[in-house]
Order: sequence, then structure tokens, then C-alpha cells
Amino acid sequence: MKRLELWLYIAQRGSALVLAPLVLLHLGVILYAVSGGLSAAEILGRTRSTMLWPAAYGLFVVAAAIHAAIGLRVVVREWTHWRNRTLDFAALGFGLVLLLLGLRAVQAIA
Amino acid sequence: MRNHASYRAFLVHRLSGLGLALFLPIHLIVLGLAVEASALDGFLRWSELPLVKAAETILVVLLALHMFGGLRLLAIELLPWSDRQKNWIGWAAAASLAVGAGFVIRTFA
Amino acid sequence: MTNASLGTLKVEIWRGAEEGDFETFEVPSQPSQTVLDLVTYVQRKLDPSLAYRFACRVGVCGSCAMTVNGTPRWTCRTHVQKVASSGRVRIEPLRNLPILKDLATDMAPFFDKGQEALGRFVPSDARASEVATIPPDDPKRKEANAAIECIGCGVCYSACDVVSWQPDYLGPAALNRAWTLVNDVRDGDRQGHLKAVAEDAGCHACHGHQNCVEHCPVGLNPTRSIAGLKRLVVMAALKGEL
Amino acid sequence: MSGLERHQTDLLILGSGGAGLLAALHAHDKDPSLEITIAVKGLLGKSGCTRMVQGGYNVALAPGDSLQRHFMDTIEGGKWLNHQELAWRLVEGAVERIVELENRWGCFFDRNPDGRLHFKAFAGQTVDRTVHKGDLTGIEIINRLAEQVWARGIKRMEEHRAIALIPSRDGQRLSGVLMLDIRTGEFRFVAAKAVLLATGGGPTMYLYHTPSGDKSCDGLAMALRAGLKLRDMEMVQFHPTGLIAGKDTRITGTIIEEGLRGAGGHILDGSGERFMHKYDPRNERATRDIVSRGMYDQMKAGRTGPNGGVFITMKHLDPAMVRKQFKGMVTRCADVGFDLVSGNVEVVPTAHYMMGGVEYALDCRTSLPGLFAAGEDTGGVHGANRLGGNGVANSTVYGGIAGEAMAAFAKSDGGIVAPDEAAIEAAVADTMRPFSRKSGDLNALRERLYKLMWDDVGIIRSEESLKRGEKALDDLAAELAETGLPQTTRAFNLTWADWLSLDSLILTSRAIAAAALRRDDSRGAHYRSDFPETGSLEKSENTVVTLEGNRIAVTTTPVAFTRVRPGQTLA
Ligand SMILES: Cc1cc2nc3c(=O)[nH]c(=O)nc-3n(C[C@H](O)[C@H](O)[C@H](O)COP(=O)(O)OP(=O)(O)OC[C@H]3O[C@@H](n4cnc5c(N)ncnc54)[C@H](O)[C@@H]3O)c2cc1C
Ligand code: HEM
Ligand code: SF4
Ligand code: F3S
Ligand code: FES
Repeated sequence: MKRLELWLYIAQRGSALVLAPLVLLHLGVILYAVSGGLSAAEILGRTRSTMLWPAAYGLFVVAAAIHAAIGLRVVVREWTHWRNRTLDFAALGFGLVLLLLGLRAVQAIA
Repeated sequence: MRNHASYRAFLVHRLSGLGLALFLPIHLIVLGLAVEASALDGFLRWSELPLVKAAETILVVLLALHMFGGLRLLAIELLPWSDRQKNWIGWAAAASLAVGAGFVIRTFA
Repeated sequence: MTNASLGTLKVEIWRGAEEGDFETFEVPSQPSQTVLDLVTYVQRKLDPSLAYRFACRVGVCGSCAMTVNGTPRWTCRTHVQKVASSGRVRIEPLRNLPILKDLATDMAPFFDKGQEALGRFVPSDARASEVATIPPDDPKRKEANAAIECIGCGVCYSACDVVSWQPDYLGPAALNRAWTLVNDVRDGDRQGHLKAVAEDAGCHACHGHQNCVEHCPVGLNPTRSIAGLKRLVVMAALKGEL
Repeated sequence: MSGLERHQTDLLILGSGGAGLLAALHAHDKDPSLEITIAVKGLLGKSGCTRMVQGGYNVALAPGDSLQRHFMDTIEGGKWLNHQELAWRLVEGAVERIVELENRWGCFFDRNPDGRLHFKAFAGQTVDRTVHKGDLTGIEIINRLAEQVWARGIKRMEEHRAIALIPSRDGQRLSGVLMLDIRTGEFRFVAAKAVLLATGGGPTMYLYHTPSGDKSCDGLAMALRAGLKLRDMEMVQFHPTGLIAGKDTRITGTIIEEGLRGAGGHILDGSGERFMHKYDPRNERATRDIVSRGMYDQMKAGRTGPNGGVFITMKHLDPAMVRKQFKGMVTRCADVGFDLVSGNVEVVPTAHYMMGGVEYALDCRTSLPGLFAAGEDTGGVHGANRLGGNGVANSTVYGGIAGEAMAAFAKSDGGIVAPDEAAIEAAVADTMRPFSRKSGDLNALRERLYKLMWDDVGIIRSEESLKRGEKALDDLAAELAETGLPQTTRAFNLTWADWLSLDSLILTSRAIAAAALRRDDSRGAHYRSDFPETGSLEKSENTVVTLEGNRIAVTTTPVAFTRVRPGQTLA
């Protein structure tokens, strides 16, 4: 693809922008959850009461999959000798795995 | 050559990013396993262990470091240049510490 | 004026090309002595076969950069006192460039990248009979002016880890030059400069390490220039203008 | 000669200063099908003095200025020795060139608040006419030109040293140039349809000198050996304030900005007393030559600082002003260990520029067909003294002219012609000579040259000193010829380069001494203690030096006042 690196860069920064508020939200949630001593049922009860939570976490998962896959690819390219096409596929694979795992988890709280 | 704040900020950001990328799949597997509420309860109980708590704290700090560091980078790249950008490193570090401290206080208190 | 009481320095100098080793020389200390003077002393008095490069000796030509105790520097303007640690100075060629011999590198890849980044003015009105009227406080002019006085020494290029991790990366100096052109209202192909730095090893490969800023001997800020390019390039890409 | 690498190119340009780079660009513009090669001793665009230009570029574009005024300033500054047609072409060409530098090559000159070019004051000028980029004008010009050359597929032979101009077999024209590839130590012969000599002169034979380290009068020495005439070689300009910090540092000789004196800086003798009032009512603000002579006189009398110089100080002035107005100079001094704001900085007059050089025509042809010359290698434009700001104008104006003339010549008269093989062989043998002699102390020879030129052929000369100088130069030449180099590698051998530079410098020094002996009056940069008065301007003559066998011959020719006579003015 023409200017692949630039588009990956844009996707990575874009996904980071999406992640930032979601991570803040998530940090809030864990702080709340761990300090409130909530039980699993209570947590799930809340997350399942509205579609907003699964939607937010769904978005988080998609953004994180894009963001982390691209990020890892860059790190591997720069810090190892692995820099050919196979790396691109590996990164893509990593992103997909992340996405699947993530969606499964989101499904659990939905 | 690398002995200055911006470079250290990069290293922290990269290592935290790596840490997160390696941890996130594990985290998601665990969560995914918790389709059953009981399994999640088990998980939560397991997460009461001090060692696990400590590990989680580190992860939360990593996440905070990476996020604030990332926001700093996004600000440098997307906003007009500011000569105060060097100070942002300090702010990002402080905010991450605050989050970490908050987490520690809330979990252990 | 020689001053014997100042003692001697142990000067370790890289000998050879990519393959090579350090050789140690003893050079008498002087009150006024730059790193270039150390190297000159060795070539004139101790080993006539030592190779290095310099021209202006006052920090304008950018020929004399070397790695001194691990840090890339312009040697003609670096006082020995500033870098010697317990009487030792270790001098190597610049990193990230092929070594020709001893302390002299082949700088061609560095300048080639300047061209790859379309780091040259493209006239819009070459035949105009008058010089363009440009107020010095015009924001674009100020932006370009802040980045223009590069001496092409390669210090930033040598200090940048991304250059060593991604050898195709255009590097701070080339991108910095492109930024001055993008802001030059006289330039006839500002889009062209953006296109050039949007290629695969372009501005977006920079991670903002700022080694370049820390080491640029004339105090330029390539990070700032590169950030500016990133903004413009992303905007252009999203608008489909590249 | 067998075993010699041979190349051919249409145009061969020696040197990548303002003259060389503009020649390449103009030739390329005129005929893009030409193969153009720039051969340069250092790296392209990173060597030579054009890059070191601080002050700026004279051009008659300011409101109230005119070509006539720029011309008259140039002639009066040159004490009527200028070649008037060349000087006129300079002032005319400067206007064209500055616009071209901005609009075509992208130079970025400073502006007034209203957005128009800023012109600053420079000594010896009746109008503020110096265009500049801060105080680093040369970097801007050379960076922009080098980028353009790089972009055009012009061939580069970097770190190649021109050794000798090689005539054709019949000796009627130039065939090409023998080059030494510094990186490998191998010789190359480059045949060309036309060659430009633009190696930038450079009076680096004096104890204290400003030019870049790669300049060693090779062009002038090659021209002498090729039978060309050099004019006004006695005219060597000294800049009054060069740093002095001992002989073992390359900082010694480098310029401390002139503006410091203008801004009220004081010059003090070794005991801290001001002295310029003894020489001129303008004190420290007198012209370059007068201040240099005053300083030299004090130094001769032994009233010096620890390194043998005098001092400049700004400490009686507002430190904030000094720091702000002379930021570059203050940091440069600080980098190398001097405090310009509140201390005394030891300074000496330092050899800066050669007004003399190869005789050439308005289109840069020389008397040797196929050879062109431009820039500081040439003589005529500046006469007995160069105005600050006319140096870079000279190299860029005539560089461009030479490029076009060479492109035209290559088409009409130019062809590749076979070289005089014997000349190549002789030049190779001369260059290899030190490897077959017993290794000796080159540094001692260089220091002797520096010292004798400074003492006897320097700021103040006399028949006696010049004769002593000539004798010492002959001795040095003979000794250098027998001084060898250690048998080390020829690749990137800087000590060999030093030997070759000394060889060029000694020959050129002989030309300076001979011309100085011939001129029995004082004017401009040339001062004879035995003839302190300036002779009749009406009867002004140019000196002309040639090399006959191994002897320097001097003649004179009357100045042709083709545009204006002494006492008249155009402005
Ligand atoms: C410190 C300083 C400040 C100055 N400031 C001003 C100023 O403010 N205004 C002004 O008008 N003038 C100034 N001058 C003078 C001006 O720089 C010169 O007059 C002019 O630039 C000379 O240009 P050039 O092209 O002839 O030579 P240069 O620019 O000196 O270039 C000569 C080139 O020839 C090469 N060369 C030399 N020998 C050989 C060889 N044997 N083989 C191959 N290549 C060779 C060199 O490497 C170099 O590339 C200043 C000079 C100095 C030293
Ligand atoms: C919270 C919001 C986040 C922000 C603002 C953010 C921001 C960024 C930015 C700007 C980069 C680019 C760094 C560079 O190229 O130099 C980056 C890299 C990276 N991020 Fe994130 N990130 C966030 C969350 C995450 C998460 C959740 C993960 C893990 C799953 C992650 C993993 C990575 C990795 C592996 C890199 C590559 C590191 C590198 O190139 O040095 N990030 N991040
Ligand atoms: S940006 Fe600075 S460090 Fe880099 S080449 Fe230019 S002057 Fe040298
Ligand atoms: S050091 Fe390199 S990574 Fe970017 S900020 Fe400078 S170019
Ligand atoms: S010798 Fe020119 S910058 Fe150092």
C-alpha cells in the first residue's frame, strides 16, 4: 500500500486518541470496583444494566487492538532484525487475536 | 547522548507500551473466562492476594504512565509547539504517580 | 604559549574503518585547546597518517563533527575542558554514517536524504525581477527562520537512535530543512515537500527522542520542525491531498 | 602515463565556493545536456570561504543607492588599481545575482519590518548596501546553492585535490587537470572541454590567517606553473581582529567581528592602555588597514599580551547589549574559553583575503584557452583593497558568468584534446617526491613560512624585509623539496596534503614578495615603511607576476581608466 507507514501512524495516533478517555474511564471503574469491594454479580449487574458499558469496552477493544498491534510492529522493527512482510502479518495476527479475546470479554459483561 | 528527560520519557513510554501489549491478552483471556459470574468471583478473590495486588498496581501505573506519556506526545505532535513541553514530562509522571497512589490507597486501605 | 605544568591528556582515537580499534596518544594540555586541536596535534606530531576532516575551524562548515566521549559534537568549537573526564578523551567518527578512515565518515548518505526529503527550494517565480516582500514577523516566515541556520554537520543525524534503528529514516536535519521550505511563501511546490516527507521513512518515523535538539550545536530544534511536518502531513493525508 | 585513471567530462569546475557552485548551476541552465563535474578538495559546499561570509553581500539596491555609487566606492576603496570594466560588471552583476539567489535558488536574506530587503552598513561605503542573513550569510548562500547542485545530477569529485593544469600535446590550450583522490591516494587525470579555476586563493601562508583550512593557494600556484599572469599579488588584506591563543590551536587567526569596534570596543596594549589615538583620530573605528598597522606597530614594540597580541575589550560597555548584539561572537568565544563580555580577549591582525590573482577577461576566460577563472583566484576587481561585502559578490557574480561562458565555449571551441603526457608524468613525480625523500619536520617548515611572511612580507614591508623574505622563501622551497614523508599509506594522508599545501603556499608567497618589492609606494593593503606615501594616482600601475623557469618575473602595466579617472566621479 502506498504510504503504508503514514497510514499506520495515523491509525495509531487516532486509536490513541480514542483510547485515552476510555482508559481514564476504565481506571475510574477499577478504582471504584476494587475500593467498593463489589462482588462479581454486582459488577456484572451494573455493566449489564445498560448498553453503554459494553459499547465503551467494545470500542476500547477495537482501538487497543489497532493501537497495540501497530505499536508492537514498530518496536519489533526497530529493536530486532525482523522487518519484512512476515512481521506485518504477525502484527495483524496479534491485532486479530487481541480483538477476538477482547470481544469475547465484552460479550461476557454485556 | 541519551541522558536527558525526553529520551527517558520515550523509554518509559515504550516499555510501558510493551508491558501493556503483553499483559492485555492475558487480562482479556481471564476476563473472557469469566462468562460465568462464579468464575469472576474466583478471579476477584484471587486478586485479593497481596502479590497480585502489587502486580495490578504496577499495571495500573504502567497504563497511567503510558497514557499520560502518550497524551504528552500527542500534544507535541498535534498542537502548536510549546517551549513548555519539557515540563509536560514532569506532569505526566506526577499524574501517573497520583493514579498509582490512588490505586494503592484504595486497594489496600 | 606552551604550559608544561598543565600536564597531558590521554587521547584515545579510533583507527581503521568499520573494522578498527582505539589507539591511545598522549597530548600535552594547553589552556586554549579544542578537540580538533587534539586531533591535529596527533596528526602533526605523533602519527602523520591520522585521517580527520575540518575546514572552517569556527563552527560554520559542519565538517569536523566527531563522537567525543560518546557524544557527537563539532570538534572545532568544543573546548577540551568541557569534555575531558579525568584527563581522558575518546574520539570516534560520527555514528550512523559509513567510516572512510579513522575519524572521517562518508557524509553522502546524509546529504542524499536531504534530497529525498526534497530539501531544496523550488522556485515559483524564478524570473521575477524583484525580491519578494515578506514581513519578518509573518508567522510562516518566523517558523522557517527559526529552523534555517543548519550547518549540515550531521550531529543530529548521528545522535538520533531512529536513524540507527531504521536506516532509511530521513533524519532530523533533512526533515528540518523540509519544514523551512513548507513555510517558505516563495516556494513553488510546498505540497511536493510534504509528499516527500510522507514517504515510508518520513517524518512520522520520529519518536520525539529529542537527541537532535539536545545535541544540535547551533541550537536548532528539529523535533519542533518534525512535529510541524507531522501535523501538516496528517491533515493532507486525511484530506486526500497527498 | 600508464596505470593512471582517466576520466572525461564536458566541464570541470575546481572548487565549490560561491564561484564554483554558481558556475555549475549557470552552465547547467544554459545547456542541461552538458556533463558537469565539480572537483573539490573538501566536501561539496562544506569547504572554502564563501561559507564563512559573515557580514554580507554588497548590492546597489537600497533606496538612494546606485550602480555608480557602488562602483565609485569600489574604485576608491581599491585606490584606483581596479580593472574598471571588471569592477563595473561586478556592481551590475550583483543586482542580477542577489535577485537570482533569492528567487531562483531560495536564499533567505533578512528583511526590514516592511518586508523589503534589509541593507546593513559596512565599512568604506557611502550607502548601507550589504544584504545579509544575520551574521551567517555565507552558510545560507552555500547551503542553498549546494542543494541545487546536488539535485541536478552534477557530478561530484569530493576530496579530490587539483594538482596541475595539464596542457594539450601542442601546448596551445588546456587539456585537463591532474587530480589526487585524497581518499585513496590515487591520481586521476580528468580531461575536459573547459575548466574553471575557482579554488579561492586564500592567504594562509601568514602566521595568523582567517580562511578555511582547505585553502592553500593551489589555484594560484597551478596558474603560475601553467604560465598565467597574476596581477597585484602584493595586495593582501589583513583583518584587524583575529583571535590569538597560541600556535597549537586552530582557533588562532579566526575572526572576531568588526562590529565590536564599531559598537565602541576598545583595543588595548599588553599593559591595558588604549593606543589607537596615536594612529588615527577615529581611534578604534579607523579603517581595517590603519587599525591593523597600529596594532602591528604596538606588537613590534613588544607591548603585547601573553601570546604576543593586543587586547580587545567590551567590558566598559553594557553587558546586556554586548550579549544581545554579538550573541554569536560571545558564544563562539565562550566555547573556546574566552570571555568577550567582561574580559580582555587577545587579538592580532590576521591575513584575510587576496585582492590579487589570475588575470582574466570579462567573460572569465584566461590567456590559456579552455581555462576560465572566477572568485578569489582572480585579480582585478578589487584593486588595492576589497570592500567588505564585495568578496562574495565577486565570487557569485563571476562564477555565474564563467558557467555560461564555459557552456558556450564547450559548444563552439571545446573538444576533448589529448594531454601532454610528459606534463602529467612530471606533475605526478613532483607530487610523489616526498615519498622518496627522508622524512623531515614539516611542522617546522610551516612555522618558518608563517613567521617569515608575517615578519617580512606582512602588514608593514620594506625593501630590506622583502629581500630577506625572498631569500628565506627560496631556502624554504629548496628545503621542502628535500623533505620527505614517512612511508605510510597514501589514502587520506593529511600530512601529504600538508606538504602539497606548503608547496603551493611557498610559490605563491614568492609571487607576493616579488610584487611587493616592485610596488614602491603605499596604498590600500600594501604598506612600505620605506615608501609610506601613496604615489601619483594618475600614474597608477598594476604589477604582473609570472613564473619563468623557476624565477619569478615582475612587470607593471599602467592602469586603464576606462570609466573614470582619479579626481573624477561617476556618482
Ligand atoms: C571569515 C571570512 C569572512 C568573510 N566575510 C566576508 C563578507 O562578509 N563579505 C564578503 O563579501 N566576503 C567575505 N569574505 C571573503 C569571501 O568569503 C571570499 O571572497 C569568497 O567567498 C571567495 O569565493 P570563492 O568561490 O572564490 O572561493 P571559496 O569559497 O573559498 O571556495 C574555494 C573552493 O576551492 C576548493 N579548493 C581549494 N583548493 C583546491 C584544490 N587544489 N583542488 C580542488 N579544490 C580546491 C576549496 O575546497 C573550496 O571548495 C570572508 C572570508 C572569510 C575567510
Ligand atoms: C491510554 C491511552 C493510550 C495512549 C494515549 C497511547 C499513546 C501512544 C502513542 C502516542 C504511541 C506512539 C509512541 C511512538 O511512536 O513513539 C504509543 C505506542 C504504543 N502503545 Fe499506546 N497509548 C495508549 C494505550 C495503549 C494501550 C492500552 C496499549 C496496550 C495494549 C498500548 C500499547 C502501545 C505500544 C506497544 C506502543 C509502541 C511503543 C513504541 O513505539 O515505543 N498503548 N501509544
Ligand atoms: S540540525 Fe543542527 S545538528 Fe543537525 S545538521 Fe543541522 S546544525 Fe547539525
Ligand atoms: S533524535 Fe530522532 S527521533 Fe526524532 S526528535 Fe530527533 S529525530
Ligand atoms: S571545522 Fe567547520 S564546523 Fe568545525
